[in-house]
Amino acid sequence: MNTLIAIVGLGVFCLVAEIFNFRKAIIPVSVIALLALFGLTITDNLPQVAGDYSNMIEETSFSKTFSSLFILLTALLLVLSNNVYKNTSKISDFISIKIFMLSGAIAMVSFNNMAMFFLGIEVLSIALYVLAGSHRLDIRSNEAGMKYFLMGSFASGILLFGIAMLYGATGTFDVPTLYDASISANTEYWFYIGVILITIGMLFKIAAVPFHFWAPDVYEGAPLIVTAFMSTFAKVVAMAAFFKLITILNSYMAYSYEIVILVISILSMTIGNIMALRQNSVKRILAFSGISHAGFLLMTLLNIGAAANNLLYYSASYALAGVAAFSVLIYVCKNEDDDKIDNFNGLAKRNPLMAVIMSLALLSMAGIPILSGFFAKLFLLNQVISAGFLVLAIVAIVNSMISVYYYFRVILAMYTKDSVKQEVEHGSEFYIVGIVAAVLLIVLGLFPDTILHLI
Amino acid sequence: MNISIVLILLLAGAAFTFFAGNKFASKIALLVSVASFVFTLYALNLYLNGADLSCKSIWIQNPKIYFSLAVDGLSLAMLLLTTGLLPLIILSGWVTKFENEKAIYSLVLFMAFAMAGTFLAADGLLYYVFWELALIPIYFIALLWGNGSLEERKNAILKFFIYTFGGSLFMLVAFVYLYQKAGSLEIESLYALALTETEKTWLFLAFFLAYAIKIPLIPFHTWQANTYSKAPAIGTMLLSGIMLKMGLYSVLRWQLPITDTAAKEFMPYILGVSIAGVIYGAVLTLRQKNLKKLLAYSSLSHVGLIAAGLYSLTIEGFQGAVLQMLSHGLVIVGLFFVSEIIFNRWNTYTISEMGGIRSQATKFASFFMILVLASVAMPTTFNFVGEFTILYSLYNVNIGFAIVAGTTIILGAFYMLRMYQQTMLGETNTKVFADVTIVEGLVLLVIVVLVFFFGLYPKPIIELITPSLQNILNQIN
Amino acid sequence: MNTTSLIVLLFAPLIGFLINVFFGRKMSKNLSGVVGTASVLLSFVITLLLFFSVKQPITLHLSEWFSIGKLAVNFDFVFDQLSILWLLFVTGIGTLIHIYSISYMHDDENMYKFFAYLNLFIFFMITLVAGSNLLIMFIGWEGVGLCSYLLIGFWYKNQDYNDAAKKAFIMNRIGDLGFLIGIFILGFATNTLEFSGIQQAIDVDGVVSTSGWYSIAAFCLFVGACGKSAQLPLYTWLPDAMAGPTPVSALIHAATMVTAGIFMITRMNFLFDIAPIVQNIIAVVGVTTALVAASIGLVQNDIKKVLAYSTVSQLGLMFLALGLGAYQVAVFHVITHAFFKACLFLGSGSVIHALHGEQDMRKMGGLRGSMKITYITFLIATLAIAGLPPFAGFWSKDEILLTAFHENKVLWVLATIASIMTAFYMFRLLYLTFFNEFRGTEEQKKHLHESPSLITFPLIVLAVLSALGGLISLPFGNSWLNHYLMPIFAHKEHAEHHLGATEYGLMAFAVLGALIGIGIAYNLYMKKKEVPTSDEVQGLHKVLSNKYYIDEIYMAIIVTPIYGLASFSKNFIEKYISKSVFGLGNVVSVLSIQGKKVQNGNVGFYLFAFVFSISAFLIYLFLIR
Amino acid sequence: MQSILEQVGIGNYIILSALLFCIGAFGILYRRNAIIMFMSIEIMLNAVNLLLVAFSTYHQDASGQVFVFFTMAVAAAEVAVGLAILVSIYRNIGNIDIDNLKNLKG
Amino acid sequence: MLEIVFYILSAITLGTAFLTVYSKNPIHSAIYLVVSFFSIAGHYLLFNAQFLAMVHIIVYAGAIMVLLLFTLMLMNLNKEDEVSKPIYIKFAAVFSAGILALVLISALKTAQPEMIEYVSSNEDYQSIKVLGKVLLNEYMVPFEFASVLLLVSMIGAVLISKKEEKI
Repeated sequence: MNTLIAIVGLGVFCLVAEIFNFRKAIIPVSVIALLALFGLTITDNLPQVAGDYSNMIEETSFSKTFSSLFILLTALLLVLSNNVYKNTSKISDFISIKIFMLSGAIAMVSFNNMAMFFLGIEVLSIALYVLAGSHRLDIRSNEAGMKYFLMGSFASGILLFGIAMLYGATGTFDVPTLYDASISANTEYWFYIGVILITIGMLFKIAAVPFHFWAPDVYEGAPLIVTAFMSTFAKVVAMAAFFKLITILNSYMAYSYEIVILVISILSMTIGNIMALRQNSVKRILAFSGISHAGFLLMTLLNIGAAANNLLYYSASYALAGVAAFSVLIYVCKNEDDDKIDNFNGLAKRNPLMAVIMSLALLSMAGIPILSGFFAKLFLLNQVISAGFLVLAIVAIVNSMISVYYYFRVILAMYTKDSVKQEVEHGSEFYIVGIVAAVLLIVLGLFPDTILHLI
Repeated sequence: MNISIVLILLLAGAAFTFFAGNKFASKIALLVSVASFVFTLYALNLYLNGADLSCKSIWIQNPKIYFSLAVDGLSLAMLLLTTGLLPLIILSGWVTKFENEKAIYSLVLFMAFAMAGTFLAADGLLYYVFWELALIPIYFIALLWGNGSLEERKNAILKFFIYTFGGSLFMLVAFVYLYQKAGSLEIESLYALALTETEKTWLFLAFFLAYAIKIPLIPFHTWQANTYSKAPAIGTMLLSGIMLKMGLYSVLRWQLPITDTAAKEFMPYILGVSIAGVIYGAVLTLRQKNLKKLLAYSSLSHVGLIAAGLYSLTIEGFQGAVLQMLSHGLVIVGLFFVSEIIFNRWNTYTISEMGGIRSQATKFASFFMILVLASVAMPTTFNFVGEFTILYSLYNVNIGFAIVAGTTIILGAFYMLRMYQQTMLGETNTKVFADVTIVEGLVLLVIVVLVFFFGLYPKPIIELITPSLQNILNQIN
Repeated sequence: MNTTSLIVLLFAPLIGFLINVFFGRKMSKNLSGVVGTASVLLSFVITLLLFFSVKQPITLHLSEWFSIGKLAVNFDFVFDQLSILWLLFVTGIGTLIHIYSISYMHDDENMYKFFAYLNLFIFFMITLVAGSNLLIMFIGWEGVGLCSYLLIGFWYKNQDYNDAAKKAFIMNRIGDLGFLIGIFILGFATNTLEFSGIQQAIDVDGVVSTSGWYSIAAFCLFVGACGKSAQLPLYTWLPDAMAGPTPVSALIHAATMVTAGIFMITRMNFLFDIAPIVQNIIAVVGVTTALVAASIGLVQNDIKKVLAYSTVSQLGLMFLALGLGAYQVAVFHVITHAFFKACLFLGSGSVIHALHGEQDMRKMGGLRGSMKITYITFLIATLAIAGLPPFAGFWSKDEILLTAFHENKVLWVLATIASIMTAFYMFRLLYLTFFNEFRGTEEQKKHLHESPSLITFPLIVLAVLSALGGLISLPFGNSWLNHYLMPIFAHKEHAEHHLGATEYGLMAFAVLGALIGIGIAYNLYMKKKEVPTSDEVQGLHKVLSNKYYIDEIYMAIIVTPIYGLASFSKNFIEKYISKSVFGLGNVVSVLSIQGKKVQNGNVGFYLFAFVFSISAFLIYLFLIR
Repeated sequence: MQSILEQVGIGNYIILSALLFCIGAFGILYRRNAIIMFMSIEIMLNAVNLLLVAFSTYHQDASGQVFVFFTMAVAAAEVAVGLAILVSIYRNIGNIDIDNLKNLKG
Repeated sequence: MLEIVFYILSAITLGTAFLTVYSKNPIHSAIYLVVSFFSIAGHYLLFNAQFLAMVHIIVYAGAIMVLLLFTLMLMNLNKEDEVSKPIYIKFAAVFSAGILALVLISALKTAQPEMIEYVSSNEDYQSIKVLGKVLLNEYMVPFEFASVLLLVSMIGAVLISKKEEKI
């Protein structure tokens, strides 16, 4: 609750800052505030605000840990934004909208009432629609915003319908009551329909096959920094919220539901990976890779009782790898018209450090030890096999194998192609974010225990 | 003292080499490798005096994973191979002028670190991590400093990477499954695990896939020749000299003891495959135009024999296989270095462009000849002891295997001598071929001396490895 | 004898080898020759001392080698009668040939290498002979093969020579595989590789329980012997091996190395004795080889090739003796053969030397005048090989024929035919080379000269030995050789042949046969002065000229198929495997490209997919389930 | 006062709103005019609102109706943002036909 | 009596909704949609939720529809210029929406609980007073959070529409 308040306050600060012409200070202050908040949240030292809001917001270790992760990601991405928005007059709008988005995200993992969840997801979504379409003169950005908006609203409608059905079955939006209803034998069947519809809505948000079509197009059309938000932050948030929803609504899931999740997981991994193989746009590659990672993340639902930590670990490693990758991608494509792989040609010669960061990020996503991506997959496999889904594990590793191909395409471009471009200095933000993310990837890999027992 | 010092040394050495800059990289790398070798010898000394060098601490709480390194004769022997070959390999790199030396030497050291870790790890996951970790540096070494057209190289090496990576993932699944059963991946608990026959069969196959690709056994070998020929000599040496042995070692350490009954059940088939590989590799060499490819296929043939020794499930087979691993490591490194020396002089690996070298470079020709002879297992060379033992073990299994596998001594002699004849003999070549330099000569000399020394006196090695091999065999039975 | 001297005996040639290898280039040619010769001479001297002092076998334990499973192998050597006898003529003839080589190889720039290799060869030969277990013997066995390879290909600039060297090595290796398998069988059955140990094991249980395996082992060892001693079907390398310098042919490919097979079988006589089937095989292979090689020898024109085929043929006779269980007879023939064949080769070397490398007999002739010593020594050796009394060859060959006559008449007939042929082609060689007028160029004629004394000295020594060598085992009464070798064959009683009318008749018949052969040769090449041509030969002659097309047959049924297999593997199997493994990757890749069409950018389509999926979910979860 | 549910029954309302929802979905699928698609989305949201109110009455619980307020807020917010995007598209390409938005694909 | 009203209202709701979707002229669509909204407000009144009905009219008919209409006018879309779609697309739309409806309704049908008799407790749960209390006590946080939502959409709309000015 306090985290939420603090973040909304920060958002408002950003808006106000413009009025007082503190534009330059917006990002540094926000980042510092977010980092402070991160520390306070994760160590549980946030001063208490009077009043009892526990019926709307719950503060569990799950919500705290994930909130911290989101705050950290936002902070990193905001540092990246600094360079992007340096010369625009709308900086306060952009930053505040991102911070509000963060507040939506936090609402999504710490809700104790479906209303809060719904508002949270809408804040997140609407902010993303706006951001996706924020290059108002670029038709591709408009198109991305429009596509995302149309499909997202549709999905919201379905989600909402599902919430209504839950309400119909139980007469309440209160999470504990819903949980009681979900494990009670004589809950009305509407409840189950509601769960399915909510599931579909959330599958859309995490871009799982077959609800994934929007993702590549929107990722490609959106401005790079927004794509970074969508592919790292938003995906992780959606997945965490989905996970929380399922723990509340369907923790003893029926066999048929498990099958559905299983099939979607397999489809997402496979189709995501296969589609990524032949893409030329790095954003699209990352989009499809994100789809396949959504498939991996979905595996956590199959052994939901023991998976929260694995989910956290996977989310963190995936998101950090994404942040690292995007820091390099933005760096590389800053002055380019597109984001083709060709832009990476010869990066290793032009800027070895950036190339190494990108390589680490991609290797982590591919699941190569000792980077955290490997352990993330390992823990998932462990969990999936212990739940008895050996087939899924095998599909997962076959997919890991395929994924190596396209991740390495980028690496190959960096290391083997000759560059035609001159190196231009773009500022230190990229280095900071890239190095921090890459180091975190390695540290998390070397010491998985650091975050593996937070929940 | 525990054995992790060697690992730390290598890792720190890699970092240090990288930050030392291009000017000093090669020297520092050599220094580090020699130091690690000395440490290994020291560790060996301690081990022989009964010291416990293993090291174990918890790494991940849940799932329960230990950072656990164990030392026995077998792993020490493999560690010796790694750290012993490393200075030679690095020294051989001195001959070539690399672009960005700090990077390649630190990658080499890093790879040695990972390989040494593979040989020492006593926890399944730790082992797997090292196993995979070794892939990354060799990928970059081969990619960035390799030879041949970039397009082809890229594809060949990527195939290699995906192929071996994919194979090992099945091993990962096997490990995860084992973890579910045992609650720990420590090697003792895995050994102690009671599994059903079916489980063992599947686990065996999963391990086999990983190892068969890495070793490689036919028909999983298609990555090998291309990768060897595309990688720079230093990478090829690492690959063929040490990395192949990772697969073979793992068969012994992990696969056979854990999946004992399945191993027995599959033994004849796998022996068949391995021995078929012996002949297939040998036959293929006859049509190779590229010296490195030829050596790659000869390596295929040899490791087939080693694998056959391992899967014979006899103590003789194990002993022979380990001996042959060591000797093959030495000799193949030497042979690849020879090919590199020719390449440095004449910028070609094509056999038909060679010939007539012997009259120009006597010392070089002699070293080459000795390596060729060692490779065809002349008695008094190290390889003979290994090959003899393996064939003997195969005879213990079935005389047919021994005879068919034994054709390697005929075919091996055929292709190696043919290769020697085509590359070295004949009318003096019109191109000038300078004899070996001091560095080159030193590397070759060390190899040759070792080959003869252990050929005549393999006893210390046999005594070092036999107890641990006997343990493994007891575990299997 | 003390251990030190034994070690010196063993390692003197190795030291010589090392000196020549490391310092040879800096030493003068003569010095390296002297070093090489001295080291062998040293061994010879010690062997002589041994010969006169040793009554009981001495064993020498150097160190342990390795132990595998239950099998322990050590560097152990045994000096008993058999090995000392062999050492004696190996080092003895070796010394002579070293001396000979100092002069013969004097013009070669790599003379130090030559002596290094020769020394190495002697070292390995000593190892082979003196080793006290099969594996040490195998070291020597492979080692001499290696030296043979190095020396055949000594003039490595000529790729044909290299081919010949390679062929020798490979064919030996085929035999070696047999040898190895034999070692495995024996090692597995008896848990030891020591000769004495194997013998004990066989004495204990051999005949009864595992004799089947012992027979197989014996056969495998025999295969090894075939490779080394150039028996059918593995003999074709030996004629080609004449590419090496002539002293090499004399030393390795006539006197010593090729007799290693006989040595080995003699060494393992206790094993062969319990494998009568194998013995029969040996006898048949031996006599067949003798016949085939002799018949080919009839029409060869290269002086060294004739000698090579004659060697093969003589080796065949020795194997015949072995097969008949008459080991000491075989040994006897080995020794006499070593004398006269070495003499012949060295003599031919002298001729070739004089003619500056000319080896074709059709371009020789009439050398009798200008090369007196060579001619006389050559003549003596020829008489010896042709089997005329009282020269050494007569006695040894006659004993073989005698044994054959007693055991099996068919073998005897065939062996006799072979020896008649021998007499013929040897005299053909003699006449073509030394008689009639010179057929070479004027240039050569001008430079005809007798060889220097370093060359003639060994010739004379060997000629004397060829003449008198028979003395060591005359058939009258107790022969010295049989007596000397008694401990080796101690376990079985040896039946001395009583010389009766039959035996004398046989001797006479043998002499007669030899004379017939000589007579035909005299008629053809002395009286009619025919000079053979190879251009328009017909029928059998053509088959013989082409050596029964055996090389071609081997090429067609072994080498070509292997190359074919290689091409097939490379062009088909490899590609196929590659394709099938990576084809999967291509399928995925195609799927990826096709998949892009689904991602068509049309929101409407995406929404359709969305709605369809929802419907599918609901259908599955609520209606079908 | 007598409640409507006593006479009509909750089932009818559920079906009514389901149908309304499907009409909205149909509209989204059927039309390519972005504004009509927006309207369709509004129809869908209204269907849910209706459902919520029906359930609220069914359970005699106020929270359902409170939720409707939030839904309305969301609808308003979505329309505002959607229209903003639509306007900028219109400025760029001069029409609002969704089928013209096919730059991003593959 | 109420039942009849319900059916009439339902028919109007569904019919106008359908016409909204179906009519070619966007202006007509908008008008139909307004009618539909009003009929939904009628449903709310049937539920005795007067406040909600009022809010509904104000927000939807008053705000949202005006916004939409305004945009329509702005873009001059008041004519039937939508390109005619291929028949298969129309068919697919009908088909999939039909399937969805069918499935959804049959799912809801199977989910129908046994008709428990609805008993009105006569408790006041939907008067302005109660709603206000619930909204501002229990649902205070979401209520405040909704302001964030609206703020976001406001900033967003401005962000997208506002011209970039370099600073």
